[in-house]
Amino acid sequence: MLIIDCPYCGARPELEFSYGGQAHIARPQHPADLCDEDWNGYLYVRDNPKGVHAERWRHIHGCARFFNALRDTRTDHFLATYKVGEPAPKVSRP
Amino acid sequence: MTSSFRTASGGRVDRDRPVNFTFDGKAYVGLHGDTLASALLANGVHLVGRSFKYHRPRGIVGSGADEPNALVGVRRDAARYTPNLLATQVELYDGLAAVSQNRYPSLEYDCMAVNDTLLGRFIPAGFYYKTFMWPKGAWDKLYEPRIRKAAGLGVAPTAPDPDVYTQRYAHADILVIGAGPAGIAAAQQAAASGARVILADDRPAMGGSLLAAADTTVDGEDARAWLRGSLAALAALSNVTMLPRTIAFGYYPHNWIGLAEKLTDHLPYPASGQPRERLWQVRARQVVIAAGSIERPLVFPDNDRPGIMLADAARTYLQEYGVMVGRKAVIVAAHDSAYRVAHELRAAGIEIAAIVDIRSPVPAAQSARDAGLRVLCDAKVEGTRGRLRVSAITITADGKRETLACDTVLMAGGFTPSVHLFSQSRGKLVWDEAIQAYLPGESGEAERSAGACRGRFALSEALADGAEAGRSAARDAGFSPMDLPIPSAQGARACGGGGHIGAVPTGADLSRAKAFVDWQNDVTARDIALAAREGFLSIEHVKRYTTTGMATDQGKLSNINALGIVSNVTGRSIPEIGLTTFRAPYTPVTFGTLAGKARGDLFDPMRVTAIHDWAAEHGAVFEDVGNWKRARYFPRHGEDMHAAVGRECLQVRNQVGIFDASTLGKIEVVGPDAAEFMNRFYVNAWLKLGVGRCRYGVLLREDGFVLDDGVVGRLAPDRFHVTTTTGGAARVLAMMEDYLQTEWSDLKVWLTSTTEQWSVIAVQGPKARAVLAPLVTGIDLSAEAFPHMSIADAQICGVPMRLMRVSFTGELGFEVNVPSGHGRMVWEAIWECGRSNGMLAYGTETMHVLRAEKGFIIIGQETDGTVTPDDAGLGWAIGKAKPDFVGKRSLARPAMIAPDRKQLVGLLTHDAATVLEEGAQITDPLDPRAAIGHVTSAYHSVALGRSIALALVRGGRARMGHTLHVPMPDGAITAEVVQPVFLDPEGARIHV
Amino acid sequence: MQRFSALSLFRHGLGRHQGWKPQWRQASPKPTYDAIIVGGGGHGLGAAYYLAKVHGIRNVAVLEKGWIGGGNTGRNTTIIRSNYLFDESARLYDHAVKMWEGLSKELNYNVMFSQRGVMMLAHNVHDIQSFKRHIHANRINGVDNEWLTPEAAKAYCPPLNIDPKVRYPVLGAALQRRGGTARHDAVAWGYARAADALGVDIIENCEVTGIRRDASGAVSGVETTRGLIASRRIGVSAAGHSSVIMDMAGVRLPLESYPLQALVSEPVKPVFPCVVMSNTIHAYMSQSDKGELVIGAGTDVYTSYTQRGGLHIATHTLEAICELFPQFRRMRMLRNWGGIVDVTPDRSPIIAKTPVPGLYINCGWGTGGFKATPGAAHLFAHTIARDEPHPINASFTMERFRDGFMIDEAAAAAVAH
Amino acid sequence: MSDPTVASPFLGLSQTIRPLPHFSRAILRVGLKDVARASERLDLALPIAACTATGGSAMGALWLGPDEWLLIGEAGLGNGLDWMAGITEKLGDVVCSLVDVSHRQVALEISGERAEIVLAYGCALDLSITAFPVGMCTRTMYHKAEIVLWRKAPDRFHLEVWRSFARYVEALVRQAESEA
Repeated sequence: MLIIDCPYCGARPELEFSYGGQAHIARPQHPADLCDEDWNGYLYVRDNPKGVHAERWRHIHGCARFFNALRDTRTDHFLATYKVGEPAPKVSRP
Repeated sequence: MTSSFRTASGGRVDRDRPVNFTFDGKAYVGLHGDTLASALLANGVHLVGRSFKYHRPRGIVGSGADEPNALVGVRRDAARYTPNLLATQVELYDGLAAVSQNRYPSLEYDCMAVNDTLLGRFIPAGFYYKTFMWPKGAWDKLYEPRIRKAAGLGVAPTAPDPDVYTQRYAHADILVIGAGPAGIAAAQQAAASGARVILADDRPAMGGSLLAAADTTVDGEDARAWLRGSLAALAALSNVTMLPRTIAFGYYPHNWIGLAEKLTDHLPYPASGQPRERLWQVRARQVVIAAGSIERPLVFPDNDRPGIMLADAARTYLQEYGVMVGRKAVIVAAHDSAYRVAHELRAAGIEIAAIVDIRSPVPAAQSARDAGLRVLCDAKVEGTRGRLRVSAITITADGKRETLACDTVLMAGGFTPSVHLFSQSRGKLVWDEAIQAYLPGESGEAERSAGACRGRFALSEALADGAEAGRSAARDAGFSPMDLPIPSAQGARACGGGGHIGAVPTGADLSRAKAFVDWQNDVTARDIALAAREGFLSIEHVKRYTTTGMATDQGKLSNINALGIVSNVTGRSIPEIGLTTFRAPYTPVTFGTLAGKARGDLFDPMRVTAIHDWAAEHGAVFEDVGNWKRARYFPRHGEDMHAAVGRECLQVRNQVGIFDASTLGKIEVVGPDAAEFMNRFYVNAWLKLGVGRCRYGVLLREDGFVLDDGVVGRLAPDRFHVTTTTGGAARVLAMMEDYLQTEWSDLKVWLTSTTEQWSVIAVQGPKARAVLAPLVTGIDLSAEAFPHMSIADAQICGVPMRLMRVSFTGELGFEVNVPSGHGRMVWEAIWECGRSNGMLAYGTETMHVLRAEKGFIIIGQETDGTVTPDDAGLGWAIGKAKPDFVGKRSLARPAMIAPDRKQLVGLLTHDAATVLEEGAQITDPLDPRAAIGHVTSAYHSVALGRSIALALVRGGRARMGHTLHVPMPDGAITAEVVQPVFLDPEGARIHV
Repeated sequence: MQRFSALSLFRHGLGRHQGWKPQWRQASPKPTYDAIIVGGGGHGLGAAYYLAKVHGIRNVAVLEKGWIGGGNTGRNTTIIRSNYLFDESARLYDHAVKMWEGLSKELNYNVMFSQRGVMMLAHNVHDIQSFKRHIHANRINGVDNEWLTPEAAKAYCPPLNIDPKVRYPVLGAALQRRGGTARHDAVAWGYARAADALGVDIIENCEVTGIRRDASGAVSGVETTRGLIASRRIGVSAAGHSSVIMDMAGVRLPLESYPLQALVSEPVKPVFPCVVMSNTIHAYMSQSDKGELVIGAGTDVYTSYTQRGGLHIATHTLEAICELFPQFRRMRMLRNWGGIVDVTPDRSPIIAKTPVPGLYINCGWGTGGFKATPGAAHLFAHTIARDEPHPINASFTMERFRDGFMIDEAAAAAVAH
Repeated sequence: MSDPTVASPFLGLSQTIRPLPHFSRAILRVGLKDVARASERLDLALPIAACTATGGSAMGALWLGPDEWLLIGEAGLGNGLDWMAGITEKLGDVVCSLVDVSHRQVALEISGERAEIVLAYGCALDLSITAFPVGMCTRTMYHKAEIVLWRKAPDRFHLEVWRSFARYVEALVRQAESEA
């Protein structure tokens, strides 16, 4: 059970959250203009790094807000959480 | 009555409280405070089991969680049988009935011992990989059943467990795991800082090694008295929770620790309903692991006979339980702890035939000799004798071979720090050359180890180390430690590191002898050598090939010796070989404890509507849809579903029916940009939908496949009442929020779930208006004033109503939304009013038939996550002028516009009486081997007097009028492809 | 290769087993290979074996960063079945089941394939519809799968609770009798031994740290912790680490890696005769030859490479197990562990060429890779050797996502209404 | 006094667990920049601090999210239409969403010295008075059901749950009470 620091509510157990996959993938403004390859990139292709991952969480059973997090997928330790719209904070990437 | 191996005094057993118990049906008497193991030993019983593979007689080896042999079944009653319990952990209670395992017919005479005597040399480690391959297919028919029968340990329980299990979440500033000297010292310091402390220990009595501390003082006080005082003081603190009988079994990410507390297994008569065990899930700011150490056995030929046990376990039995493990003992020593054991046992009256020390020189030997003990140094161990109990040990010392008669052989191999939990926490283990052990290194979580589990073996060291750990944990948890003095111990003999790892020196041929490394799994030194010979060099491969360390003790005794032997055979150092992974749980945890309260009706939330009880009272048969219970049909007088549904359908078509649609998801979409939001989200166009009007909405995933559907009503320019499917409600709302919060934060619109605000009562049928009209106020229900697909707020039975004129049946229909606290009242009022109009209640099955007659799809039945709107015949719903909506771009991908996609069609069997099977495949008569689609829905339609079906068929709309085959095991059924509307295609019945 | 048989076991027994030789050599990397397989699990070792056996490409290395079979091969619950819905999947998995049936003989290594039957439980009306659709589709595809009533399901698996009054009663089951289990470690070792005998180098403790490409963009070799190794053909079979390896060649995948947990009970005498799966309430169980109840748990919700997950995942699974089999409530969990499963958007695998010439990928098996081991290995070897897919894996490309040709078994089975 | 026509799904009461009467409730959603204006119009300070509640006897406002409040009115307001209309009127032209959820959820009170333990049986939050002080409120989980938990006094919690989950939660808290 991860303990996740919601930017609004503070540290809460994982069971109050839903996971939202990789962060900072903006939906294209004009999808019709994209070729199939680029649309495929938006829909399906993901970083899946072994290391620091910028990802989305939603405090669905709390304040219900989406937010972003940096988590090290080698340890599952969070390095930062931040609100939607904010840039990913700089962290020393171990 | 005193058992023959009980000392006259001493120990923490209650000599005034004898306890009757049986083992394998034979009656014995123990004392209150005994474990099953100590009580058996007090009665002179060592033989308690047969080994896994060779069925060799086995005795009690240890005194705690590390016991590999003494696995027993305990039966309270027919439904309360627990296999594979450790006799060393089973607390004695009056009437306890324990049985031995894995023997036939009895412990004394076990037929399967042939595996040892005759077959042993032909069934080495991994033998089963090399044989049983002929003839093909014989493995699971012929060989495997026999192997399975021989394997396994105890017998699984055969009846449902009537016991209950409970659970609790807890938060601690500091969790201290292990209440030995280090743990207690840590808890004292942590508690003094004001932090919330939980102190957990797996044994019924806290104190760890202090419980067996003889001739030792702490702070000038007898150690055991100091222990009692310290525990009492801790228990009196309001910020300390003491959890005896509680094992910390698993260390999960972010300092989340699983504890299992035993509540009733030690009681002769647990109160009815009293939980048997409790699962604690503790989130701790800081953790102090004070898990102690485990004594190492010694690997020598025939080291597994009953009566051969760990030396410190023998001392524990004496000091804690007043039990002498034998009359005459030989101690095989690789560590100075042997001498302490010898002195204490001899003082209790056990003859020490000799201390056989494999080391040389041994400084401790001289003082032992001075005290009159016989000590042989630089010794080799050649073997032992004795069938059901050891009777002698043969050794070689000073070049002289000697057989020493004895009834007990004690192994003092040194101590291995218990680093299991530390390793589970993903801390890094570091090999310590000086004390020959893996010790905790860099932490992976907010924890620290203290005491013997990090190599601080001596009592004074452990107390000081624990105190420091308690202080630093308090500091790191944000508290200010008090300057509590550190307890100091005197008199305890130092028991440092060192000892022996791997096989003990012997003159015997280890390729012939059985020198056990893993007692329970019957893995010998020669098995491990064989694995290395066959190229299994990684310790993980050795473990898996030989199964060493994979028994129920998870290698607590065996792992380190296995490492030593691999090191020896391969010439590589232990750190080079590495270490196998320590996996949770530390000791086995009951399934029921982990499952907790989630059982029976509480296994998963059972969501019920406000009308549920009415339906139940009226004989409804329910079905599960997600978490909801929905009334499926209302049988009368022993009707089957077919008959009930036929009757319900007919009544709706001819008169009127009432249906509980409350489970439909409902979302209120409110804000100035509500219409724009709907426009972006659904395939439909919404901007021009008038207030008071409804529209059928279709929603795609971004990959273009249909996700959900539902009727949407516009209540105001800035307010929509959106409905979803029952199962899709949460999914749709979550997806809406995702887009709104992360993509379209420019939109001023908010979403509120109103699923449970409203009870939804569907009134459907030609007489629906007549039924409702007398009950409603503030609205004109006429076709002109309130046409099909209208929505309005009004009142019914004096309570607010949101009325929708919609139909999923093809009949004149209304959906009455009322606040759910009034749901049943309004339902009953409509019911009363409807009965004179021939109304009956119908369930989901009838609803399915009625909508299929009209060709309305059901998400999840006609769609399956691979269906586009066009496939489902919903292309008309798409707002063609919209530049974008969720999923639109994906609809342009090559596969989505391929000409041979599966399309929704109707099927009419040539034999009108034949109802197709849902899920049946469809083939083209020209190519019967390739399926071109499947039946999604199929029913008998009473209204049409024949069967109907909906199907997804490749290129289906181009096959109208064609005959297709539906192949079944007993032959193909022929059917004609038709439009997927069977009744009233013009919709005349709806618009009345 | 020393022949394994009852007779050889007896002969070596007379010699106290001193005569056995290593089952595979501890190979050191050569400068160049005709093909390199990255990943020493069952799929990778198998691919190397079939490259040598079927395609005559024997100058092959399998590079494993740890010890062979230490990833998902050694961490899964060993369920084998092929009753998949879509034609493409059914062909793929049934290809594997047919190979399982002869694998012990093929490898001269007892992989203990036990066709005990795999029974999948239906708990609601939607499950029944879905399972019947599977059964009909399977029949046309020649894959065995049959419908059982609750009573027949209980007869097949006596511990099953079919009380209609429980929270999610068993309404029936789909049974594939040819399904079953196998001994996971033996699969890795058996392939390793057989491949080694054909000349394949199995190189453990050799982590790939880079993929070299030449001026044309084609692969030319790999950088490893044991030095540079040249090869014009590289097959990546790295399961949860596929994204990490492919990233080295600049190939991004539609893939995410999640923790998947499993657990076993203490061993008991035979009590559970088959494999039972319940997708609806998330429980998967069989009993191993050793007697342990082997239980598959779910994935955690987040991506991770830690090979562990949360306690709540295991407790959730045991809730379901205790409801389905209430007599096991007093049994005890002995070991709980995690693996890393790589999941594609349609939960079907990729066995294909990549945009990089000479680079091939076998990944995306999610929670179900073990069952496909011999089939996937065979097809992957074919794809590498011929530089084109076998007809059976022709649909399992990376490009199917771009074009929308999904093979979405999970979507087809799991949508509730 | 509760509205007798509003059905309660709960089955009983005990020393620690008491079903609460029917309340009028609404979910108010307002963007951050309009909160002050909404508070002023409502004559009720919508709490800005996360997970806090304000309000007297007439109406309580519980912070559920940065733009989401649960308004709880007095018990016994009948169908609550007037209550809703009153709030709507007060809010006037404030850009917001106000949705009636009076019947969506029902409430239990858990009180007494065992209250914390009864809740800790299924709620993973730290419920100690320092971590979860009086006046704190939040959505969270009780076993597998979402709830809103609001501490109204050191030994008194107000628990809101969606109506269809009411019996599930009630059965669990009663078991917790019997085993605590």
